[in-house]
Amino acid sequence: MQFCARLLRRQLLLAVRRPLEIGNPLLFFAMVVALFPLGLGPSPDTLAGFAPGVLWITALLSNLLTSDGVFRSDFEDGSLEQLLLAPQPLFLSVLAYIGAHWLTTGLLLAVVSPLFALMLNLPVQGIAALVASLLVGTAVLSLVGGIGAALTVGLKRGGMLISLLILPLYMPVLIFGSAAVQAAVGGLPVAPYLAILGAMLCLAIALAPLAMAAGLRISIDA
Amino acid sequence: MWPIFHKFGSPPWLYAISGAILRWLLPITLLALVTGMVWGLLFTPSENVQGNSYRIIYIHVPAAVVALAGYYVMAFAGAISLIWRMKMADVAMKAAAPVGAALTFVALFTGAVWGKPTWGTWWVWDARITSMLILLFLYLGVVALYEAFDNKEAAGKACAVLSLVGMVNIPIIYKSVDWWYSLHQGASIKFTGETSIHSSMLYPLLLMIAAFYALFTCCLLLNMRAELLQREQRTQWVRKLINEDVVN
Amino acid sequence: MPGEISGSPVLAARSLCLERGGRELFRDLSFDICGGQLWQIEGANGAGKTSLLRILCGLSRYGFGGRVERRAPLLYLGHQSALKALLTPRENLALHVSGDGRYAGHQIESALARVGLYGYEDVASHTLSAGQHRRVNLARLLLSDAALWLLDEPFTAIDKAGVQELQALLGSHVAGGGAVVMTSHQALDVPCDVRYLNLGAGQRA
Amino acid sequence: MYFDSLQAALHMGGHGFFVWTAYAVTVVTIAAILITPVLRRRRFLRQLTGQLKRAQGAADPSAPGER
Repeated sequence: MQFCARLLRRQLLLAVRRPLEIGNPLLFFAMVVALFPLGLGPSPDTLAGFAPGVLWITALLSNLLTSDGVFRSDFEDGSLEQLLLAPQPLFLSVLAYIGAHWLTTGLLLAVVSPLFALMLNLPVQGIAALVASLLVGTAVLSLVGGIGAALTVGLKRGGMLISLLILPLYMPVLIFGSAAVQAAVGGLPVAPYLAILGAMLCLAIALAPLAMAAGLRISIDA
Repeated sequence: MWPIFHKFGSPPWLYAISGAILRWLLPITLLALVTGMVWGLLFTPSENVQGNSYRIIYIHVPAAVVALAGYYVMAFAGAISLIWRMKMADVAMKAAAPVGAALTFVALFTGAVWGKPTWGTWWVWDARITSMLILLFLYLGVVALYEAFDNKEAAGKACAVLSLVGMVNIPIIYKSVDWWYSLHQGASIKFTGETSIHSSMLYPLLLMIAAFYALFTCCLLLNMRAELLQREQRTQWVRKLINEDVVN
Repeated sequence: MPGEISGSPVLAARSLCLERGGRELFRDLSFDICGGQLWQIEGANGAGKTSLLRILCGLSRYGFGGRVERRAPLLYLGHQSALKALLTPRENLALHVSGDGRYAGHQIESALARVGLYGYEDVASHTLSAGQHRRVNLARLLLSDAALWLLDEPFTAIDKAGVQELQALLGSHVAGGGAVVMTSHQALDVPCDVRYLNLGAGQRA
Repeated sequence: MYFDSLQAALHMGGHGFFVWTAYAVTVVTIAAILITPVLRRRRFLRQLTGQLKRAQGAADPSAPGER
């Protein structure tokens, strides 16, 4: 575990050294949210109707945008090969990579999302549910995105392929995530949706690293 | 390890046995398909509610059922190739993917065409049709990933991992789409009331489902034979095979 | 194949065969690597030297026949320098992904000094030259206590003095009971005797 | 037969167009997935046979048969 902590510190240090890169998903989130009023018309009540779905889909897309690069930089300079040769179990080390990715993207998205919720005129009672569902949901998205990243890291033109591979796996998270926010807006209890998201998170934490470890070994060997 | 399991792994034996199976399975499949279609199209009474458009059930439901089963076959073959490192399972997985994708497309197209007369719109976001669409994306994901790798050995392993991940996710996707459909649709109108189907309509449906399963097996074996030749082209048994072909 | 066992076999390879792009690179290659031995893998370009090294260290697990048994921790240095340009040499070594273990600050400094990077410890790596990148990678040889070293062309981009020093290091490692398997196009003058594994011989189209 | 005439079978009370297009697409797809592997295998065999002949031809130029 102590090796995981060191890996996590390394990844966060790398992310901090390039602060602009942390800003990319947030800027992407802001811009896409700004697109929707232009497309759907400025009237507040139509926007309020679409707000939960729009916010969640934008968060999902910005997560997808960044998940491709999780292993790529280490693959290019050879550190990934060293990681595979480390005596520590690979699927724990991979969790450190995904944890760092989540901290630099998912967490920040959740923290910033109330601002965009207000821009889209989301009723105030929905904001707490939005932040909670985003916190749990983006963790699941990062884990599943990691699988796609591990499988396509060795490919020269893997960028577009990763979205085809993992978007179908993102859909259940989107369904329950936006449903949670819609329930909060409608005054219904949010707990069951968050519970299901939590269950997905547990499943993802248990199974995704195994697939990632296998994917990395295959990509390195190709 | 059981001897039969390993014998199944040797390419020439598999090539010969698949040829033998196909020789009698292919005609049976074609016969079953033709009789099922003619029976369903022309000889069953029309349904009181939907009139004759329900006849599409005879190709929509079997295609959907076999497409889903095909994904599990592919994932299972992938698991075998990953765990026991058997090349033949890898070939079976590679062969199953395009056939499954084609059947999913058939299920989707017939579902959409069926929606027009009964629902008035070409595309209905019905729970099962949407899950079928996601299944098609999963299939295309596997096929695209296989093509993206240059080294075919690694491609097979990567697709095995992806199909296993997909297999774990299919029940989640189906349940969440069903749940999503019931949330927004209020009372969920059953698209095709399978259980309440009249016996005279049920028999052709069962025949068609069996015919589609047989069709899937035939296509799988045919694809495997073609794939086997390509992968084993430098071996002796392929050369011997060619010489026999050249001679006769 | 050399039979006498001077130390316990650190690595045992049995009937390795590899085929790439229709060409048979090597077939039925079996050998034991024991402590106190230095192996140099020779062969023309494309003879499969790097592939053999990757098979020995366990990076490639599919696509080749035969078995490899590794009985000691190993250190593999590939073509790439496995160095993060954003981190300083000190951080690169302290937080290295190969999971050897916690290196104390002074260990890192002495290792970097011995590979001629004294004073560069806290300079951002992207300002260093490619040769210096590889030297940071070589510093890991001093830090790690792995018995078996698998080095892929360690002399590339290293100047004359560095090559001399590295050869001395290899000699002392082998003398201390460690084992080295390396690929290189340069002739080695190393204090210990060198065993050659020629892949050219094994290559039958 | 349920329908009294061919014309009625084609018309199917207004739904004929949809039913028949659905069946047509299904039959075409089934034919495609059955035939493509056979064609692929046959084309590959032909190509391999040619390769082998050329290899034999190169090995002993005295071999009979067209060059």
